Amino acid sequence: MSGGLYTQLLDLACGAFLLAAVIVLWVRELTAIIRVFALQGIALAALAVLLGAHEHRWDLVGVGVGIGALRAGVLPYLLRRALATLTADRQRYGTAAAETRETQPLVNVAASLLTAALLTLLAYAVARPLTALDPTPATRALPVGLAVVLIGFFVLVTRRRAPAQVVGFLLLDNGITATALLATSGVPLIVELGVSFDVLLAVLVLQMLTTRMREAFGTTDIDDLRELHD
Amino acid sequence: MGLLRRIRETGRAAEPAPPRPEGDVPEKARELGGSVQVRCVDAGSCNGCEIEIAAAFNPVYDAERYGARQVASPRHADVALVTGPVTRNMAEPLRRTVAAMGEPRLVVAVGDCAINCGEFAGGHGVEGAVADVVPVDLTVPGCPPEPDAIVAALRRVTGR
Amino acid sequence: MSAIPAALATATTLGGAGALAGLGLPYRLRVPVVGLLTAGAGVAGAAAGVAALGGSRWATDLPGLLPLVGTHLAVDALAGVFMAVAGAVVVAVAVYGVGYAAGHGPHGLGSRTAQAMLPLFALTLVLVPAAASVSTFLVLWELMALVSLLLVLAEHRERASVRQAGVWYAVMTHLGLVLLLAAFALFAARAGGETFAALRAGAHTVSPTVRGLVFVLAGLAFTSKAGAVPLHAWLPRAHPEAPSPVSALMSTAMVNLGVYGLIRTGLDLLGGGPAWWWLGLIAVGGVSAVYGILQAAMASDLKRLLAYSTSENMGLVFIGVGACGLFTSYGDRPLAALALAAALLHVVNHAAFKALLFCAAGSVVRSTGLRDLDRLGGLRSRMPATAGLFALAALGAVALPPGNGFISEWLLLQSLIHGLQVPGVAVAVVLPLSVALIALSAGIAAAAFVKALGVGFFARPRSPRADGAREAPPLMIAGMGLLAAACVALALVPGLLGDALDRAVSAIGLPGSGALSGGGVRVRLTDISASLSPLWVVAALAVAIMAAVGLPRLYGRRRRRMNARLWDCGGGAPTPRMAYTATSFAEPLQRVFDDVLAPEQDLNVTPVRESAYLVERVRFERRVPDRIEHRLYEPVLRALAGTGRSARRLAGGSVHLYLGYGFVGLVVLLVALAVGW
Amino acid sequence: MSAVGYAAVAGQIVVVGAGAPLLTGWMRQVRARLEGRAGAGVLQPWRDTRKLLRKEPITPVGTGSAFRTAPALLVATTVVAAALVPLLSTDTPVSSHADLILVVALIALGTVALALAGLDTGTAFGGMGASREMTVAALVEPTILLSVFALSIPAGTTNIPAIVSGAVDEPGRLASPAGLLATAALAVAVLAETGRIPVDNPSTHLELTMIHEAMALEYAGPDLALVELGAQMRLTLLLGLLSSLFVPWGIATGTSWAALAVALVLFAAKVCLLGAVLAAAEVFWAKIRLFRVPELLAGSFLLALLAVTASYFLSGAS
Repeated sequence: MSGGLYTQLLDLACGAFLLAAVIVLWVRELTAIIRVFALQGIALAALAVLLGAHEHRWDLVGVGVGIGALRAGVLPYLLRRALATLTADRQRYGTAAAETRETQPLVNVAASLLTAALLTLLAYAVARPLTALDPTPATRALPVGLAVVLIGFFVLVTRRRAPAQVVGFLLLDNGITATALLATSGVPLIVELGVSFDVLLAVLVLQMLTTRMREAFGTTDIDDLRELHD
Repeated sequence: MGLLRRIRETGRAAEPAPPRPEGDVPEKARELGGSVQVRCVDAGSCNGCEIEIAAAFNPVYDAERYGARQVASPRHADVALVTGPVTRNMAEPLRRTVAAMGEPRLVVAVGDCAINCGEFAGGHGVEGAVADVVPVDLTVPGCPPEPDAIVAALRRVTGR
Repeated sequence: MSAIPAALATATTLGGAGALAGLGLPYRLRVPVVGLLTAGAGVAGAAAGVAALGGSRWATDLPGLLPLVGTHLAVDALAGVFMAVAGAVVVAVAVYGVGYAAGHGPHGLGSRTAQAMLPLFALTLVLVPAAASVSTFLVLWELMALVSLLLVLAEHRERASVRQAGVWYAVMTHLGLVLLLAAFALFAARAGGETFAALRAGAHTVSPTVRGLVFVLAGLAFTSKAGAVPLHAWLPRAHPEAPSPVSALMSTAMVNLGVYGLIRTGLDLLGGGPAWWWLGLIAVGGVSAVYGILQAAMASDLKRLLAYSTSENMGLVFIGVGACGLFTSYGDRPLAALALAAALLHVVNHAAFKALLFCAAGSVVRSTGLRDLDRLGGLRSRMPATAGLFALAALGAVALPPGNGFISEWLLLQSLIHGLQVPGVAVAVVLPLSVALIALSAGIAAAAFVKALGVGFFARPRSPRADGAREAPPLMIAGMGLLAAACVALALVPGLLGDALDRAVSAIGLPGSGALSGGGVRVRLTDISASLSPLWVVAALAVAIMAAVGLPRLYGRRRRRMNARLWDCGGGAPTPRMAYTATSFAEPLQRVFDDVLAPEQDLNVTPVRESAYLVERVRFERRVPDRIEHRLYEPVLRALAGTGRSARRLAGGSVHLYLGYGFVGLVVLLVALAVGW
Repeated sequence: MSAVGYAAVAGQIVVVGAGAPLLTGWMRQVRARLEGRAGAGVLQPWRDTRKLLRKEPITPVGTGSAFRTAPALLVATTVVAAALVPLLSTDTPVSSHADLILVVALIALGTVALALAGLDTGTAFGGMGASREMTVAALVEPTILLSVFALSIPAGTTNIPAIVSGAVDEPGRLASPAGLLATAALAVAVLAETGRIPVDNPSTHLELTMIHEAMALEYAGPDLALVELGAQMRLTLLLGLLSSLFVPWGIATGTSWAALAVALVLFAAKVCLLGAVLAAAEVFWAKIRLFRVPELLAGSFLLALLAVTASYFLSGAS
């Protein structure tokens, strides 16, 4: 693969990766959020495959394929299933709350988008010294990974609906994986596998928690949990 | 994606265009040259005619294909579609609406009530037929008139 | 033999004579004579500035004039810009002021004090840039502040709010003076001399910390004088309450001196500094630009709107100055020169259009007694000249072609856009944000001035007083005409200023940018080019308008225009009460920026007696307070008041107590000396 | 300058002026077909314009010169912008003046003129439209200028012909994340500037939901023809600008008549395609609430900012 084409494709994958994180902030429909998250998984997988192909490290390509299967396939599937049970519930109980939409995030959408802009700039400023150490196309894209970590964290902090929060958590993890891939040209296979299983486990736990919450309170609004504390 | 499928399945809803209606084109309408902007005025109708007018502009009858289009302001309009017997409170607004339209302008009285007050003739709130208030160029009889008839009247104005 | 000393001497003589005439002459003679002398002083000042811009320099020491230190004066091209602008504005405003004061009777601006102060104010505006030592600068600076304070208070008999504005202005301008005094004292002590030449020579021997401290202190003082956020609180109070000619001078020539001081201190005397100075300045500029114009868009008081818009424009200028310093600190001097040229051009443009805007607003206030846009309207047919001139100036203020403001903002944007070639994280993060802030401020400025013009001057009068408006007298229109001519010239042939701006930029050691030349504006640096020809744009627009008007006429059949009543939806004729007011116009923007503006709402429902359902009166009130003022100033003021109350206890009234304070003070001093400093 | 250059400028003006109603007709036709209608034909907007020009000019009592001159100014700004933007050729006598910021500002000038006209009528709807239009315009500005910023980084200038010919020579610029993000941002900004769904509904009859239409409610006859033509020309121009910036292939870069002819055909094809896509999208979208518009614009602003940073920190300078 020629250097120019590799850089171009890598940049495109990074752009799509970041864009997906931004769109998660932008849209309210939970199904759309999950779809966008799946697209981000594909971009991340492409990133890993590209890096692997460029450096002729076939284990990295394998990791990429694994990432693709997990983050664009399994996790979105699980999330969608969780959402489907929520929707079914809503139809059964006729809950007034619009469960399938992130209607009222703690920080409104316009402000979240502007915050995301600032977070991206911050990520860029922070990653600058790292990039300067070894300026390759991959390390230059490092801020993208960091920005997604920050945006993921932001989603986790400001969204009320549990499924949206799970997506925030997964964005965070995607960002970490991307940062690792870009900074060191890939973590060892075994670490990546371990992390992925952790994530899978976490999602399953969260899903179970969501189901429990719904059974107990009939909603997944995290704010209602506060009443337990009070 | 559901919408896309429905669009594909529905295809064309508009019925084939009937032959051009008989009757001469009014003198003033010749200047319009195939473009007519329509402003509807409900001067006291029972809303039956409004439903039919709405139907005339729906995809099935599709009055738009003959160059007629509904607009939001009488300033933009060439034709006032007036329905209903003109009630006392609507007589002045009707006059003002027609006065607000630039020349050349036409008034089309839609429905029996608009033509001769129909069922409401002699009612204490009724000022009179449309022609008693503003000069009328075309009439569409019927209670309510069928969308086809309204479309035909509009086609006589657009000449298409 | 340079023309500068002669011109400055003339200006001083005329200004002094004007002050004496204002004190001595009876009311009938007072106003025209003072106006004439002030205008003369303005002409002389502008001439001095133009001579300096033409390339001549002049410096002199007058040892006897101030005790101990003497007076030092020097004029270079940088000072020339500000001198010329101040002089030109003074000329126009003096002519305008004669007409303005003539109708007002011997109170307000026509009073003895005000008429004596006006020439002095004009004179200090011209002379401050000529100061070449710390003491001379501070004396002139303080004189300017005091004289302008008296002028702000000119109409104190008519409105109580004038007095409050005066208090705010007095306190803040003196806080600024204290900061400035501290900064310069520190600087002079460390640099070993108080003349600007000595400061310039000694600047590199001063430690970086002290330099930073000097810059921050002086920067606070100068940005406050320029009305930049957060030290802007005096500006939206004092500028609306001052008589309009004074507002015009304050909002152009005086705020400009804040910019002058900053350029002189930061870029010239301190000789530039590290990036953080300039990043801070850009941040202040960006916040001022957006916050100022947002408040302007919310304001329904015409003069308050203009005052906040001054805050915005000074913010833009500070972004330019900050970018200049930033680029210098990274070593890209040609780009720095471009940024500074853009900032200076904006200073000139802003002076032209803002003076005209304030004068036109003054005509409205004089004729109707109203500043509230919600009650104005319909002025375009009652005061056609004023409305036209306001529209012309507003075109400059919204930064759209073919207005003059567009050219300087274009140049500023160009310098920022090309700044990305300068390496550095800060640059890459700050420049896109500044571009976005400038763009946002330009967009909101368009909304604000559409509101001012469309609600204030168009449509129909919303109150009897607006209905009874009369056109301003010829002298006022003549004064505004001068400013309008300046606006048009700046919009059409900015190239005339090219050499002058280059000299001003090179006065602080940067290379000339050559951005403005003959036919238009051209940016040409390594790998960069962009050009703009305002004259060409205007010609093209004129031809296109003629075509757009003419071609349909050729085709149209009915040539005669018909008059028709407004479309009233068939109901009764729409009354002016149904028209959109300034408040309703600004409502969507206010809702968009709710989080920033934090408006306060009150809803009072008075039910009819003995009925829970029938309502007698509903009163809805919404205020958009200055949030920075609420959050920043009120706590400080409360704390100060608290300290004052507790300090009262210290003064018990006993002589022994007071003597004891003196004794303790002496002992502490001695102990400190003994411990050894 | 050669005759071809002058012909190109004249061609751009004529194409935008004469083609704008056709584009609108085409878009209405696409939309009508998707809705199952037959449609009025591509020529219908021209018939409308012809009729409006023949109608009686009306001056509502109480309006002034702003109301009278705004339609001409709206059209004039668009005409000047159309002469500047390299729709057909990058090598024209005016190409050295064709600054992107200037073009954006000219379009904004038209908006301001119409908003003033809306306020000049002194009716509630006119003021309402003006207020909303200026709000949207104020919020669109940062997006547009940041997109300009992003586009000018690789070219080193804001001169549109230079940007376009640079992109023709080096197609990689367009496929980069910066190029794509800037396209997306600018596309949203164009939707807002031209008052299309989801920001404004150009075919609404309900005054309370109007933005652009509300300002034009008092216009009649030839004035209305100019206002509508102006709006249509703006749409054509901005779609043309989008296509020039992001699909620049086919635009003549030299002085040959053949290249100009090819450019004309390709321009028509590109703009028709864009128009069809937009019309189809409008069938699927709904107009969003006025106070949701800032969200949309904040999103496009973010895209533009990302475009700037991306062009800088990915593969960009340094």
